[in-house]
Amino acid sequence: MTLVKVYVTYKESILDPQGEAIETAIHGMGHNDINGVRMGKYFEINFTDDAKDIDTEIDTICDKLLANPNMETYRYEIVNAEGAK
Amino acid sequence: MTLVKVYVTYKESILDPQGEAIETAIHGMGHNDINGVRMGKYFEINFTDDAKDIDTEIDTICDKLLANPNMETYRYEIVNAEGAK
Amino acid sequence: MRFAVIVFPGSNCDKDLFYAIKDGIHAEVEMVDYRENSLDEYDAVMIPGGFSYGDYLRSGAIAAQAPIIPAIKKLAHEGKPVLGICNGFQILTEIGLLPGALIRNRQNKFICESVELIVEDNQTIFTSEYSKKESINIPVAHGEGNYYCDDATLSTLKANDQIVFRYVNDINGSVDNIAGIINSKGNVLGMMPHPERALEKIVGSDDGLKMFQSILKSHMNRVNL
Amino acid sequence: MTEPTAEKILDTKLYKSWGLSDEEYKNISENILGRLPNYTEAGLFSVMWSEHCSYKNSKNVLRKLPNKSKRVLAGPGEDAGIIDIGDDQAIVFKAESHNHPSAVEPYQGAATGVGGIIRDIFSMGATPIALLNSLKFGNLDNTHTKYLASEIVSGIGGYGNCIGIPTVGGEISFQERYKNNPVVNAMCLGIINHEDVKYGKATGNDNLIVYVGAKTGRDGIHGATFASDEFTDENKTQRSAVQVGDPFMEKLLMDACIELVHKHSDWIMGIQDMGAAGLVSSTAEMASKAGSGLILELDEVPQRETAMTPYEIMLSESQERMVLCVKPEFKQDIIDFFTDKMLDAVVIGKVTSDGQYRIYQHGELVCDIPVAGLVDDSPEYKHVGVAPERVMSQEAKKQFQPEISSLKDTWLSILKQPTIASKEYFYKTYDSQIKANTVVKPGSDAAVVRVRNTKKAIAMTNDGNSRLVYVDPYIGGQITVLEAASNLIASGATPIGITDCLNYGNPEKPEIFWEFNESVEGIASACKKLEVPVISGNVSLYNEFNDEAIFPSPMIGMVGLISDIDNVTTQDFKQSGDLIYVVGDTGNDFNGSELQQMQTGDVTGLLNEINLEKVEETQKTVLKAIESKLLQSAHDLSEGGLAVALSESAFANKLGFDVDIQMNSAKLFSETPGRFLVSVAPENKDRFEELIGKLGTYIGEVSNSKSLKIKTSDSNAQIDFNDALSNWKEAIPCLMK
Ligand SMILES: Nc1ncnc2c1ncn2[C@@H]1O[C@H](COP(=O)(O)OP(=O)(O)O)[C@@H](O)[C@H]1O
Ligand SMILES: [Mg+2]
Repeated sequence: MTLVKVYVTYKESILDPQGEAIETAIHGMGHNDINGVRMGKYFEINFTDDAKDIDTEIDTICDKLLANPNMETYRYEIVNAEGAK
Repeated sequence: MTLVKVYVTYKESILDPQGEAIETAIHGMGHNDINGVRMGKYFEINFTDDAKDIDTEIDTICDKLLANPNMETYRYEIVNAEGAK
Repeated sequence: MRFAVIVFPGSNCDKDLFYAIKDGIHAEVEMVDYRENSLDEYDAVMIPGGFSYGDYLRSGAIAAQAPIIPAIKKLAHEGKPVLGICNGFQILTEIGLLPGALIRNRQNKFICESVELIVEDNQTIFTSEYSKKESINIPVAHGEGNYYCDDATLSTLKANDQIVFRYVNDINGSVDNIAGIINSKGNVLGMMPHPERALEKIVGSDDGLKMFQSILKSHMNRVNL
Repeated sequence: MTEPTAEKILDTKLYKSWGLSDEEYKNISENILGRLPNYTEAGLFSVMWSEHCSYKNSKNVLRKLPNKSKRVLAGPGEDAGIIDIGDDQAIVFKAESHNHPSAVEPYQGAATGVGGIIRDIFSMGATPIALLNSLKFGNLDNTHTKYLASEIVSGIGGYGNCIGIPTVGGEISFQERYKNNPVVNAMCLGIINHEDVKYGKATGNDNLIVYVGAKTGRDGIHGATFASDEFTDENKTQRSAVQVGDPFMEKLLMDACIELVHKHSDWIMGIQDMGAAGLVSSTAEMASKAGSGLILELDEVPQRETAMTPYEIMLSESQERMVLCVKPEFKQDIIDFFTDKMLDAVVIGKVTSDGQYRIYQHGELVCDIPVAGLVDDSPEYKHVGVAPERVMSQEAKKQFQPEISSLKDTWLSILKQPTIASKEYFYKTYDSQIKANTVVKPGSDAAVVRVRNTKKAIAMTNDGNSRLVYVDPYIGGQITVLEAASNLIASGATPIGITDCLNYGNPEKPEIFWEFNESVEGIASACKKLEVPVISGNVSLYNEFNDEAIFPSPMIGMVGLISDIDNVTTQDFKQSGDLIYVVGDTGNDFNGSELQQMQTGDVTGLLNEINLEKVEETQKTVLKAIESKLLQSAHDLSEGGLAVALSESAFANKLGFDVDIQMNSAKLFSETPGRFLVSVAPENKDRFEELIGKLGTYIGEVSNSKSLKIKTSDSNAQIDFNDALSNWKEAIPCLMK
């Protein structure tokens, strides 16, 4: 088993209303030393042991499904099974 | 400026409908070597330079706002401004 | 004229669209399952609103992988009318038949209300029954309806008259108040507002009817040529 | 972890922490089983005998509610009640509370509340066509309440919008007592042809028990007992009873079940949703209704987690699951049918004839108890109520006498009280128009949804005025029913049925029980007078935080029939020059009113007795005027009285008014029940006045002057339309910032 962690975030030019709402809420809680909150998505994907070329596969999955290249970018880390714990 | 990256995920026992739907879609795309997808949230939070005790602050923010301890867990990394790029 | 209304798991405006065609313009219409792979028997394809796959991940993203998608693309390339409403619009952008993307509303909330639209272009097969710059009332109901595209795309859309509907007021942060756009060939239209919910005065407005009449009429004109 | 033995459960009194009393436990061991229950069995009893499942503290009170009429096809006891609407069609509706889950995880708590009530409707075979909700929050002056309000509303919208059922109405109010224990009630209404009605029964020896839908996880274990427990600071965050809703799955499940009932009714004997207390409650109730027994094989139950114990599997409250009772010859057909819809369907057991409830896991018999003991022999408690000091004192008999130093200021302030102010900020986030049948959207007295291909329409409202119930439970209860009926009447409908959610504190406290009992009696008396049966409902007790109870909060979900859709009327003034009348007499009714709350920060004092006869006559006459097409608009008068009703009627079409009421200024805010504000086109004046007779009083005209003008016997005020509108419309968005 191999664990892959994928992070998808909006491109910088894209408005992130959730991030903004959260920032307002944080300020509302009295934390005024915060300046900028962005919200993205985080995935943990498990590959079985017969997976061969995880890099290529994960790129395809991200390009086609997990991220929309019009507005998002992604990055990922491959963690092996031990590292996952 | 200090960048903090926060990852919020459902506890293992909590149903993750999005993760399940995504997994089904990935299988539908022909990637059968995947077994288990979980989806979480990812935040990038910027602290200004006058932030003092970032650890305590981020814990409060996570406990009270970003994660619901009844169903979610979180972890975070503190990255300094240079590292953020 | 035969219409196909595509049903994805989680589509929920499919029946409304079906009634709009059947009772609104009395045309032939069938519901077509997302697992089909041919649309050759149809003259037009309608992609309904709703929450295909629960809107999980990103609205329209999972539907974009469905078996029916290549058939929709084929029909679009043949120049037949393809209309995507709300989630249908989101799917059309996800599969690249229309440029740009629909992101979360500026106010970070789902909105449902009747809004005023301007018909910017009545020279399309979807809008020929409207007059130019006609103001119409059509309901919206979406959480991710904020149309986004980069500046270059926007210039192209403007230059080619591809912006078909604009909101009179900024309701969700859309670039240039865009409510609906068409492809450069003029046969694929995506819009966030729901014309299929505006067919009778009793439910608030019948301003959506002309849209379906336009599609039917344009088709008849083509067939009669 | 190994499970404690039966003896250990007895010795350590573990059952107590699950909510079973010593006596109940003794009854189970000695009378029902004749031996000690094992861990699984004790768990099943504790959840089935919780208040949430057994109504042990409330049955006795609920019997007071009338539940029959010529139209009632099914009453309390089923997943939802059914009422005939003619042409072989019927409506099915019910309401459900999700107060405790919403306090813990507001988004998911509210969302799963909506999901649960929808399942109750389609499990009868009906197609859900409308959702409503009733919400009560603390005051919007702190971040916690704002967080709860915003998440709860998002959860309700998130689920309803996704599954594609319009949320057409509801109510929201604010009061300090709900700060840590919000009230979240959801109602769903569906439509069905008589022939398609299905009941939750497991009949016929050897018929199969089929499980359909989401996999079972450890979600919400003991959710039902949890709902029957109070909150304190300590246990607030420790609960792990959080269920996550999956509206996408439920949409698939709903469409499949409805199609199954329509097309393959002969395959199935019964169908039921898994709600509170999941698998045990649904299957045991199905068996009990049919007088059968059951065998369940837990290894067959689809599981999301590993190493689940029988106790966990049986009590799990994982969402989006259904149980069917299927004839064996259709086993494969059923499985194929659901597989095609992307749903798992598996046979998990069968019906037996010996009345025993047997569960096997890994080949071992882990539970063997009589169905009747589990379901029907649950205890019933008769509590004694004691009236609290606040209603007994001499002081309570006095009527609050407001002083209005500036009519204009009072009027403007009352419009921005959160309970009065526009709730659009919230309901705009609900898709109210999907299915293209919504004729009257949120914002008028009742919501109206047409029945496609007929002239009929259904009107619905959710009403509760807990302030009035708090100051005077009996009369407050009556008013709740009358107000709901008035809302329907004002929209042109004849009330035909009620569902309720009865939300109170801990019934074991005599004063709370008294509130509960008195208010239900008040509700019952009004239902009888109006001849509207209560066909379904829900009780939520133990709504307390740190020992302080919420206000007694009965919610009435009333449904009306409009036989001709052309009769649909809204509260909005239509045209300048129309004549405005108040129908019904205005008294000095200020106790428990919005004005009292606003001026004194509290509500006190008993309510004046109600002449039900008179209210009924008023309602009937207004309905007659609507059906005779004499009214342009009709609005019932409730919180905030005439001043508020007049303003609300003016807003939607941007009209003004000019009225002269021959009463003092205070009476503009009096909340005398059973009154209406109507407008009449000048050409109908004579006919209307003849019909209405002494019940109606002419007060002025609709104008297009963009100004709201009132003259009273002791003052007069004029406010700019836009000032009034912005006070009313911006109040909540402003507080939510
Ligand atoms: N939670 C809600 N969901 C949907 N609609 C709501 C909600 N709360 C209030 N509304 C709508 O706002 C309008 C006014 O509500 P309310 O003040 O309770 O009316 P009334 O006093 O006439 O019963 C109604 O149309 C109602 O349906
Ligand atoms: Mg009303």
